Amino acid sequence: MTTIQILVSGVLIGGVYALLAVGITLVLGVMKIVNFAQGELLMVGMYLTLLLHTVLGLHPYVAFPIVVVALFGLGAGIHFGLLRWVVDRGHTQQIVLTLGIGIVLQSAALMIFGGSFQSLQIEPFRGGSIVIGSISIGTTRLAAFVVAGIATIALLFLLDRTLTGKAMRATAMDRDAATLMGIPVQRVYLITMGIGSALAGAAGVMLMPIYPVYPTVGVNILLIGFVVVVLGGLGSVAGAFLGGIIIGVVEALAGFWLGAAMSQIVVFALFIVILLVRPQGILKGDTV
Amino acid sequence: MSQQIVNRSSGPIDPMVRSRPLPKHSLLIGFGVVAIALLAFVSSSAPVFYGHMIVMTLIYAALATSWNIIGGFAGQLSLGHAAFFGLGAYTSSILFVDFGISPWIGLLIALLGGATLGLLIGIPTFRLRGPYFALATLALGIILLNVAVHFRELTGGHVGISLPPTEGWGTMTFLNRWQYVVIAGGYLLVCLLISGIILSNRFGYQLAAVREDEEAARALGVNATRVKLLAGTLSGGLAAGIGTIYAQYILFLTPDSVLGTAVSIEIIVLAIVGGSGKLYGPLLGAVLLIPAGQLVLREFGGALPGLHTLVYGVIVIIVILLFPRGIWGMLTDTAALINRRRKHS
Amino acid sequence: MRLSKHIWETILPFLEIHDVRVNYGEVEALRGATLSVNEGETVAIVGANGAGKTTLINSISGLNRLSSGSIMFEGQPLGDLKPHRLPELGIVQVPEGRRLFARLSVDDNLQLGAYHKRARRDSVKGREEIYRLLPVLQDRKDQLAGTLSGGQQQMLAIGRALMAQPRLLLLDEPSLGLAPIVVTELFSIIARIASEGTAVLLVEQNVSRALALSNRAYALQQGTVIMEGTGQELLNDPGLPAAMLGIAAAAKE
Amino acid sequence: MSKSHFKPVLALALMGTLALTACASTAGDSTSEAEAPITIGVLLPLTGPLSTLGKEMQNGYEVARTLFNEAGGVDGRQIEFQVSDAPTPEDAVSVAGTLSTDPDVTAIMGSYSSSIAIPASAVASRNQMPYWETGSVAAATTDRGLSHLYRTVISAAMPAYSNATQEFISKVAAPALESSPDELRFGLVFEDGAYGTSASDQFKALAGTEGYNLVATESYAANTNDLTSVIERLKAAKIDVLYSVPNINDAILLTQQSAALGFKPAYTLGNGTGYTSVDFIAAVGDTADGLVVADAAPLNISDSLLSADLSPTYSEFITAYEEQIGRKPLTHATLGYVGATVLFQEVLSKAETLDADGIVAAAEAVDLGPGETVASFGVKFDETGQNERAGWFFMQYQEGELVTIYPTALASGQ
Repeated sequence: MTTIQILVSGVLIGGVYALLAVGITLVLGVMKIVNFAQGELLMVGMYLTLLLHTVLGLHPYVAFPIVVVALFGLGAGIHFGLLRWVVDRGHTQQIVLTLGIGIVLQSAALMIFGGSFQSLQIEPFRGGSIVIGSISIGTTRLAAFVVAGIATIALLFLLDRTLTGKAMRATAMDRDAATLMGIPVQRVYLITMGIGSALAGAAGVMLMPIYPVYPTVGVNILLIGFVVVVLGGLGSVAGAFLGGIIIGVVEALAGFWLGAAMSQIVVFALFIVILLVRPQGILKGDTV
Repeated sequence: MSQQIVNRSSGPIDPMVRSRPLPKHSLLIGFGVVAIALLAFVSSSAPVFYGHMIVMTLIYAALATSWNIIGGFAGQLSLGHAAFFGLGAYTSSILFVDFGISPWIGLLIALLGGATLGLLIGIPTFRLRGPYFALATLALGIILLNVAVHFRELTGGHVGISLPPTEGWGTMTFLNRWQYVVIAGGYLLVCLLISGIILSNRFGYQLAAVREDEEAARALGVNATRVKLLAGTLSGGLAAGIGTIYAQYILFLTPDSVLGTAVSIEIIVLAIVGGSGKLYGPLLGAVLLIPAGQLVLREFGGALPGLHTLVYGVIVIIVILLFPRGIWGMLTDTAALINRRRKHS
Repeated sequence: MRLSKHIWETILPFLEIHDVRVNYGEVEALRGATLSVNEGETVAIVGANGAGKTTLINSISGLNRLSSGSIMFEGQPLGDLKPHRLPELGIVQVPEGRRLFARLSVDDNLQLGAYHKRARRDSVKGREEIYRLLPVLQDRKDQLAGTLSGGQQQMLAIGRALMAQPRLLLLDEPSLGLAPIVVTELFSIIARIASEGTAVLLVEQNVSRALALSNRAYALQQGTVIMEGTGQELLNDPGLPAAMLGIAAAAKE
Repeated sequence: MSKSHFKPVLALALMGTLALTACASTAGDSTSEAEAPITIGVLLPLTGPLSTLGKEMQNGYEVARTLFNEAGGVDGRQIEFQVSDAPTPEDAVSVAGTLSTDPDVTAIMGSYSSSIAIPASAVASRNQMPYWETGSVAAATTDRGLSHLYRTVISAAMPAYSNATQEFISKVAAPALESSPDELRFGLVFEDGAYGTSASDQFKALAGTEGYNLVATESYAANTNDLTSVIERLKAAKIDVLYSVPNINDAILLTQQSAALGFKPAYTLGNGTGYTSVDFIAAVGDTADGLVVADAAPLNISDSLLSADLSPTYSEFITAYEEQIGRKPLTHATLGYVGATVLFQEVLSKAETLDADGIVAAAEAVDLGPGETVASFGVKFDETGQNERAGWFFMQYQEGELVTIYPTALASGQ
């Protein structure tokens, strides 16, 4: 029974990882940029949720659309002002630029909100859990998982069924050919970065009732996000979702069997093994 | 043989290979020694803050210069360079504290350890390209950090290792700072010399060829894997050595302070801002950013927390956008432009 | 100086390329090429490997930046436009090596061909027409483009470009790597497109076929135009094989 | 082109020269008039992950300074702070170096975290600058026998620390569970940082000597975002008493997830830091009720339990703190206040000279009995500079507020 509980918890936390990883993989797949600022975008999403609650009294799930739209704008703005100039450059410059953006967002958060841990109490959900037999499912975590699933399906639908989505995939596959067909590549990038950022915002909203926010909260989650992205196959949206759940479960099981201290080592060692043995990931990067 | 072919090829490496005469290594040594002497004098009489600033600048300059061999010359974005730095710091400190082995011997063992780690990490990871390599090295750095945290009997875990403040040249521990300036400055000079020698040799051209286009380099007969492994070994060894000097200076080690991802990122930022791939780029980056960071932290740290990292981040963004070849690259470009103008007029 | 559009069209050629230079680093790929294409005309560009043909065609579609010179389309300098705006004007390129969106279906590839606003309106009807013109695609409409045979891929690449309703179609080495029987079919399709009034600028290694198809032709060598005339004139010119065999000369550079 | 090899060297030399001129302009004006203020260097982590409690401690310092200055200062001389941020060990070395060689600085106070205190105090001692530690509890801080280091707060290595825990368990916890310590199943959970490991080591040692049945020992990284596996392991071990040593965010996570997963040991004994922070209380609210927390200063005690001579009194301190900060002090603010007040009243005011030797002599002479500080413990330094009278206290969350329950003499509740 305990193992099932561990599995359930792993799957649920995996949903949050998935939500972050889907955004990373989308940007990576379409723009070929490893976005090291994705964790900070999640952090911004968390603070924004907190702010909307403390200032306007909005329930985080009510604030969801506001945060998502705001983060879309932030991501698009980051592309328009900064990333646009480096899409043609090597990945070193891109990575360092996104690192710089991350440092700026982190410092700004520290200056505005201070370094303390702030959490959000929402009465209907706090400590609330659904108990089935001896299995307990945290409602906030369940909500996060459901949102992650819906967001992934919505994104897959967008990529597969709409002209904008097809243009994103076409740009991912062959940027020059896309240009020759009249696809405005920079606008596609802008939208991609906006969606990637909005997904980080969504993850932030869903995480806020689970976990306290502080300026460097994104760093650790981002690293796990990278593991998930590589596991799922760079650029594969469905792979990122699946990878998120796998990593969530692996982390939980390793934590239970070997102790929490070892679970990080296990996760990152697994990461190296995947990189070396199957760098294309479990699903080849063909969704984007 | 391959060097000639590379020389004749028309890729972007061409101007760089052609325009560089053999570095005057003796000049570098001469001026380096004078500069170190001057800095040592300054640090012995200046307030501690400035002495500390000089030592930290030299340490980070050496670290970024060592990263440059693999990250700049060979173009392999290593995001886990703190692994070598930390390995060196822990190796000599554990040998010193637990076995009483002098840090000087510890330094040599650290060099060997770092070089070995560079080789061992390189063998599997150099097969990976672009962002994959960057992510793999990032993960390796995190694994080493977690190992240091986990194996507490050896490393003290997060509690860290506190080194005995026994003064003297034999223990590489001093009350004053000028000795550290001499040691770290001398080490930096060695790093620069090795880098300079690499750049002016066939090895340097081969690294440049691998950086610009690995497939093409292989086609031209460059053994890319071997070249990268050698660069990784040298880079790792040099980074580990500076770890020992750092440990003997700060006298206190924690996993986060020497193995943290933040350390790796700082190294890259210094090199990229200064100009990665250029001999003096990382040094320039350290000279500009480390004192700037320390000054902002001192002036505003208590009142405006976050300002010093904000300044850092903004500088990184501006340099990447405006001077993609780093500040050193921008300066040499400008100098070349002025020269050309002067010739024309 | 302001003349009506009609007058521009009557005095100025449809596409005019004037003294264009393009550099890759320190290498000059085009060194002052001048040529033109009239409305509805089929023009071939022939030359050795490395003569600058692909560079020229990529310069028209905006993928290469000019070091100097100008490219005008109906009196409008193309250098001012973002490359993705060209299909709107009616200039569409079929790039060398097809460059299909391999992991999208045939139908999706066609749909993306009609991305710009004007074409998007007629997208559904356009696809029906393409399927009629290239029936081989009809049966494979839901297949991934990457799984098609070389010839089918080339047909799809042309079909995708036609979806944008081009007035000037740029074709870069369309017959490369195709079986002779497919090449024949391909050239008949190109001829059909040209006959319907679309201007075609064709870069080809298959010199005889290309020249036979064209109204006019240019021979490029080391980035400059060395010969110009009707397709037949060039075919009969004894200097042509030398131009085509200019490989040694080009490589010496 | 070969000339370019000079440039960095010249740049370095230039930097050195700049530094030289800069120092020439800063050194020089050290006046020592009777009315001139006394400068104390404050070295705390005010940014980064340690900043929450670093700031809490700074609050305590500021209140102590305000009250002391209002009361007339040191013979009319006011106390001034030179606040320096030291978020990392590296910065601690830099800041400690600067402060300890600044001729205007009389002594350094700090530093809450052991990872800051250890390197900073080493540098200060090398420069013969008195270092007044008010927050770090790690044994290593005073173990090194540094010449100029004094620690007002308890060391985890002191017998008093373990004895208090042992006594609390046998006299309060076990009776409450209607059992005896050797029949109970103990579990230990801690964050693997410097704080968590050193505190848990002490508990393990105690468990060894007392023969506690320690059935589960779990550690985790403080920045974790899921503790399910840890909680499930503890659950599986069927423990009665949980000894828990978390940081702040993981204290929140542990409490919330334990509730969600239905893990509720009969008795939870938390160790300081995480459980006594404002953030923790704000996050978990009344979920924490019943939780017992051990820390280095008691909270919410009454004036009558302390020495009648104590000035300012406990309630005066609370009032001043509420006025200045806007809420009640927590343990780290209290510890900061106590440390600073002892330095001001007992050392600076009584020292014959305000140089290092005078301060060391005055510090060696401090002799405050129980009840003579607002944290109730006395102050007397042993040869390593450790306050051998520092105490260890147990409090319980009752209706969202921490109430001291042990030592029973101080108990204001239960």
